[in-house]
Amino acid sequence: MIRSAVKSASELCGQSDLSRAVDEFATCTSVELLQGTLFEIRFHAPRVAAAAAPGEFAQLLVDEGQVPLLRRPFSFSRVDISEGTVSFYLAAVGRGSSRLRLLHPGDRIRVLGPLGRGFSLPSSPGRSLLLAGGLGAAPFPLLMDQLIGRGEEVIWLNGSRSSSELYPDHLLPSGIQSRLIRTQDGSKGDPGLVTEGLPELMGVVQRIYACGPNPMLAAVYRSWASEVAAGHTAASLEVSIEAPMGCGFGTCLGCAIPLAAEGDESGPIGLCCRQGPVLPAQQLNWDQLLNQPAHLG
Amino acid sequence: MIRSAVKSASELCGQSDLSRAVDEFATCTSVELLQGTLFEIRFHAPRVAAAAAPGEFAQLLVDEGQVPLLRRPFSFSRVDISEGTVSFYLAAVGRGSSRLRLLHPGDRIRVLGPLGRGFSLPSSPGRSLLLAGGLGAAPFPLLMDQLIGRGEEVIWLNGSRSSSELYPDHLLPSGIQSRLIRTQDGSKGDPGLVTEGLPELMGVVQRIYACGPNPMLAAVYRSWASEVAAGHTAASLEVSIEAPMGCGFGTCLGCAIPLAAEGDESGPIGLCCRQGPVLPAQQLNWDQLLNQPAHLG
Amino acid sequence: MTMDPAVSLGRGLVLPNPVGVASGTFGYGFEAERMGPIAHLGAVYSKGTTLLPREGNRPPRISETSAGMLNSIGLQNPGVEVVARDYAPRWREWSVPVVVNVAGAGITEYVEVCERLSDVAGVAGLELNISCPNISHGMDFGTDPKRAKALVEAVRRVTELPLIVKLTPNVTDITEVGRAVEDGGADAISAVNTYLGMKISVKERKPVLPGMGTAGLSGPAIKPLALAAVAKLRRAVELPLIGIGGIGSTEDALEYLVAGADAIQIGTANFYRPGVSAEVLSGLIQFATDNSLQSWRDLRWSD
Amino acid sequence: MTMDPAVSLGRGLVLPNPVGVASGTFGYGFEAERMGPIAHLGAVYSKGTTLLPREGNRPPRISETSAGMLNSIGLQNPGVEVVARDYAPRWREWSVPVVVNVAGAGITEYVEVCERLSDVAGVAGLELNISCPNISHGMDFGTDPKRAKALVEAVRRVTELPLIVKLTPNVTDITEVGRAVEDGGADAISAVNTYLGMKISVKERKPVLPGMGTAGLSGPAIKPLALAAVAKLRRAVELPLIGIGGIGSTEDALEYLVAGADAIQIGTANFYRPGVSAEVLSGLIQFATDNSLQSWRDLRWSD
Ligand SMILES: Cc1cc2nc3c(=O)[nH]c(=O)nc-3n(C[C@H](O)[C@H](O)[C@H](O)COP(=O)(O)OP(=O)(O)OC[C@H]3O[C@@H](n4cnc5c(N)ncnc54)[C@H](O)[C@@H]3O)c2cc1C
Ligand SMILES: Cc1cc2nc3c(=O)[nH]c(=O)nc-3n(C[C@H](O)[C@H](O)[C@H](O)COP(=O)(O)OP(=O)(O)OC[C@H]3O[C@@H](n4cnc5c(N)ncnc54)[C@H](O)[C@@H]3O)c2cc1C
Ligand SMILES: Cc1cc2nc3c(=O)[nH]c(=O)nc-3n(C[C@H](O)[C@H](O)[C@H](O)COP(=O)(O)O)c2cc1C
Ligand SMILES: Cc1cc2nc3c(=O)[nH]c(=O)nc-3n(C[C@H](O)[C@H](O)[C@H](O)COP(=O)(O)O)c2cc1C
Ligand code: FES
Ligand code: FES
Repeated sequence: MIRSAVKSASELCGQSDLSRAVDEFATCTSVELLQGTLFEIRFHAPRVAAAAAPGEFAQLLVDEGQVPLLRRPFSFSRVDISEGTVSFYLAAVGRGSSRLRLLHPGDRIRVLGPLGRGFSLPSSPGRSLLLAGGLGAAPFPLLMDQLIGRGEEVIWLNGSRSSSELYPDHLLPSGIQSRLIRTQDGSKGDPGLVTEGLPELMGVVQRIYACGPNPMLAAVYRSWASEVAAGHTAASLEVSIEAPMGCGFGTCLGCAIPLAAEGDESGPIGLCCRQGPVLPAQQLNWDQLLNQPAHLG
Repeated sequence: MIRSAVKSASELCGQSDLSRAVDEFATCTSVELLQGTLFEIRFHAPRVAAAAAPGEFAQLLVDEGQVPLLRRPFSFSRVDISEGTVSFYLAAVGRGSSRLRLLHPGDRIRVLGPLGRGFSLPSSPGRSLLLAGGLGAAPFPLLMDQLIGRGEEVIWLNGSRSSSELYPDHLLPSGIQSRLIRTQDGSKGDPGLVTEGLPELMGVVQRIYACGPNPMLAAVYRSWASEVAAGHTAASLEVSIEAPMGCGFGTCLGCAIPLAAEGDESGPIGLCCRQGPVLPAQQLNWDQLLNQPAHLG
Repeated sequence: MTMDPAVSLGRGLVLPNPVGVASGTFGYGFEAERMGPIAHLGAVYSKGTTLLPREGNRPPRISETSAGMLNSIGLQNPGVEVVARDYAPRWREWSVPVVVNVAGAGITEYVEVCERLSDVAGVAGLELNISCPNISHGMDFGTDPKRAKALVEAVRRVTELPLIVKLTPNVTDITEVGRAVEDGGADAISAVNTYLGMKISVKERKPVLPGMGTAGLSGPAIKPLALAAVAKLRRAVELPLIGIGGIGSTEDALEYLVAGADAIQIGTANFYRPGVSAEVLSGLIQFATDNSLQSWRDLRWSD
Repeated sequence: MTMDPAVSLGRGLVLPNPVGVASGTFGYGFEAERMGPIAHLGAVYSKGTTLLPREGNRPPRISETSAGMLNSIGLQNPGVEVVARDYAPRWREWSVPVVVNVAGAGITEYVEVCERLSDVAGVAGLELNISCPNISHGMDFGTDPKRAKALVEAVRRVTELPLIVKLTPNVTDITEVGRAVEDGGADAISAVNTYLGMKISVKERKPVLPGMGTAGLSGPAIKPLALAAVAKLRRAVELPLIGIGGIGSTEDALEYLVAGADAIQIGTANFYRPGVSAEVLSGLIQFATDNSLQSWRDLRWSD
């Protein structure tokens, strides 16, 4: 595995601007419990809030360095610059997220951000499809906010296994053009996967943003790639992906992601925290991404 | 260090009755912040409360088994059987106690108790001197409660470095006969150490109960021993001592304390959690106790 | 569950289930017996027992670290005579097999202790602790494959009891010692004992624990290390393996079974969670049912 | 503080203070430089560097454990040429000394890498990583005193740069290797690298990390172990010692200084607390002032 590929990851995909990151000792201002284990947690972290852009993430220090040891990465979900707050949308799945759910207003933890590269915003308005599977909804409220603010038309396609895992309507910004709901068990919206009917939608938008489990993203990518190849769409596709993170700022080399040199060709190793978490879909090696174990813990 | 002494620790001093201990998943009902880092924390733990006796302790599981790893021992400070609550009086000194201070009503942790051997209660009423240095006040409110309930006359001698470390009056039960306060800096009560004027007091009581830092307890012991030798008092002296604890119930052998075979003679090793934490002062080897490092962490 | 949860450690020692409690973390079982039921246990491994009674080290003896604890108990125990005479008869009444953990300063002591326990009813097996870091020379056998083998051979000659050898992880290659004790005639291997560690009191500018300040590290902190040791041993020996180190949950126990352990021991977790062994056992059984296991071995990783 | 906080590691390498950042946890320093000031550091120890560029291991590469983390990065690095040509000139502008951590598959590679770096301005010293558990044979030198000595001798011949040798703790007796590299001509010893560990995915019934599943454990979990290793080394060698393992606070750093370290490196803590090194340094200086230290050595435990 010796190859002269390290520099080319950033040449290929660019890299995050670390100089904007601040490690802020933030105060929890609310924990809104939603369905099941889902919740939204908000922090007063004015310096982070002022710099945060859609698709970027923060590293939350749940414990002062013991258990859990590492920070936990979460995408900015909603940001209120005037109040100086950032909100994260998450599920209590493991030790870190479960501890976050038990925070009380007034409790303080360190929030490091913004980190990573976010979604690219259109230079001139058009129509965007925002496609989220399950928790993948997290980064989209902030993105919508900024898109709508720029006059973009937003189509919101939210899928999940069942209605209990959908992103709650009341947290969405106003001004969304159309909302499409899909649940696998049909408990809300149309039954089925988000990928159904996707080719048609792709034809009518300039931009597609997707976030969700890797298999979903891979399916979206394949569908998009064939539509592009067939000339049915010229939309761009950006995806937000996940990798286990040690640092979030490029020094641990732990968040390796397989990049594509050209199309699906195996390319260099990139870093999710610096080349991502948002990448143009064609820059990823999807076969290798899918080969990674689902269980990261 | 081979000697046939292991059994004799319990022969010499008796041992705790483990069958009363319950590991109760207790709900925090209040955290009352007092001066400085001091606080009283209360839990709803009706089964523990029903069994708790003065001088006995509970092992609090601050984290579900990671950091801090071990439970933390605290003496029952106040108990309300009808409400099913136990209260602990403590200072946020290290990781465990600091985490406890951050608990909120409704939070749940495991409380294992009662453990250890407590104070002996008089069979017929008389006069008791309760002597506490600093945090050593913790076990006394419960003891007073029971003594006063049995018609005992209680003299409360509370010393500390400064007034900010004294046990708060409002948490004491009513019915205390006399209250004596000593602070080293003279910020409240008489200036000086609790040991000053002690010989006179010892002459007028049947029982002395003491809890506080080892050097203080040793000074009390020496003073008492010479008064007893001189025939100036026939009062008993029981002290509550501390040792780092792995389990609290006799299996880790971590809480070794030096016992005296006869007087100050070196005796077998005892276990603080089973022969103590309360022992008749003459059963301890005070020279060795004082030789132990103050810093246990 | 249709599957039989029992585990055979060889020479007739069959544990009702894989969940045991580790030496030095459960005394001789009598404290736990007073506090609650213990009949669910797969095995009790007793406190390390020597020929003569030992008072152990002077305090302090324990110190907490990040997700771990250091201990330097120094093998406080009442001596083999008390164990054989007073304790074993009580164990006879139990359904739980009791394995006596044996320590010694040299081959002679090990042999004498094992011999004394050999025909004692109530003693289901012996676990040779060749790895106690808290007495001088306590690790000599555990770090030297040749001496380890000689010790096992010597003990083997005087007892028909199932012989488990408990290895120290403080070696360059644990599989060398593992193979040596297998060759020497051990029936099973338990791995691992504690890791050599130290805690310093900055205030006093010296170690917290007495003597040279070194002590044995146990608890969740060591789990990844112990798991790697068990996985390595699994590839090196045929003997049944008992995995030990930082087990505090069903998930932890399952990790060891996947890594190649046949049974496990819970140590430090007994201190902070006295109910842990019952929880782990019922968790394992639930897992076996949910996953329709035919045997614990189904779990094993085979790359 | 009247005391001079500087620390000499031999052969003219004087660090402005004892607080360095460990190899593999600070890249080549450029990320941290973007995020905040780094001028306070006593030294930067670079990511392990090999002759040719290495892409490292396939993901996943890290996994969290109790108070620790496992990594299996596989020495991803751009190769010595890029380091010498592109990075060193940038380091020349820094006041912080940069020590390049060197790895290799055999003596030849180590020698070539060291030779290439020898006259490069901006490189203050070399740290031989003879202990990386994540590439095949990465530990051969570190576990064999003879080979370790031969390696140091070979490198010594081609460079006048200060030579630090970084030891692995995965050995029966770390002092043997310590003495061997001292004999071989090392100027200082850093101890320790990561501990061999494993994490298992029960769901997948195999290790979380690829290959044989073993990886290097770092973080607070290993502090007691690493501290014991440093204390042992202190009694065995005369060389300056750099203590590494689980340092995340001033108190941790002080523990190492008491145990006998001359300097320290902060590793994993840089990930979760990017500001940690500045805090530890100011904590140390405060401590020195409060305790009227004349030298860091005043702290040393001498039993
Ligand atoms: C850039 C980025 C943005 C993310 N944004 C969100 C978000 O907005 N909302 C949300 O709910 N989740 C998000 N995730 C996933 C989230 O980080 C994990 O769910 C979380 O770290 C789990 O931590 P835990 O302690 O609860 O789980 P555990 O399973 O206990 O975690 C163990 C270890 O695995 C890592 N890990 C576990 N799951 C994941 C995962 N899916 N991705 C990466 N690392 C993981 C943890 O960080 C930790 O190091 C994001 C992940 C990344 C990389
Ligand atoms: C029987 C008994 C009863 C006690 N009752 C009280 C009480 O009512 N109120 C109160 O404030 N304190 C009491 N203590 C002391 C209390 O247990 C310690 O202050 C507490 O454990 C400190 O934990 P920490 O995590 O805050 O400190 P840390 O310093 O982080 O603790 C590190 C380790 O050292 C042990 N330790 C530290 N200080 C002590 C100590 N003084 N005694 C024993 N172990 C210690 C801890 O248990 C832990 O294992 C009692 C101790 C014992 C043995
Ligand atoms: C306080 C204590 C005492 C111990 N005593 C012994 C002993 O006497 N004999 C022995 O073989 N192992 C002894 N051990 C080691 C444990 O049996 C076990 O191997 C080790 O603690 C690792 O498991 P754990 O991480 O689950 O605790 C002791 C461990 C502790 C914590
Ligand atoms: C992600 C990661 C990568 C590492 N890479 C190297 C390396 O390239 N060379 C090296 O000598 N040590 C490497 N190490 C080991 C550290 O330098 C250090 O010795 C070890 O992590 C223990 O210190 P800590 O507990 O403070 O992290 C690495 C450690 C980590 C966590
Ligand atoms: S998370 Fe550390 S390099 Fe990306
Ligand atoms: S605390 Fe474990 S024996 Fe006393």
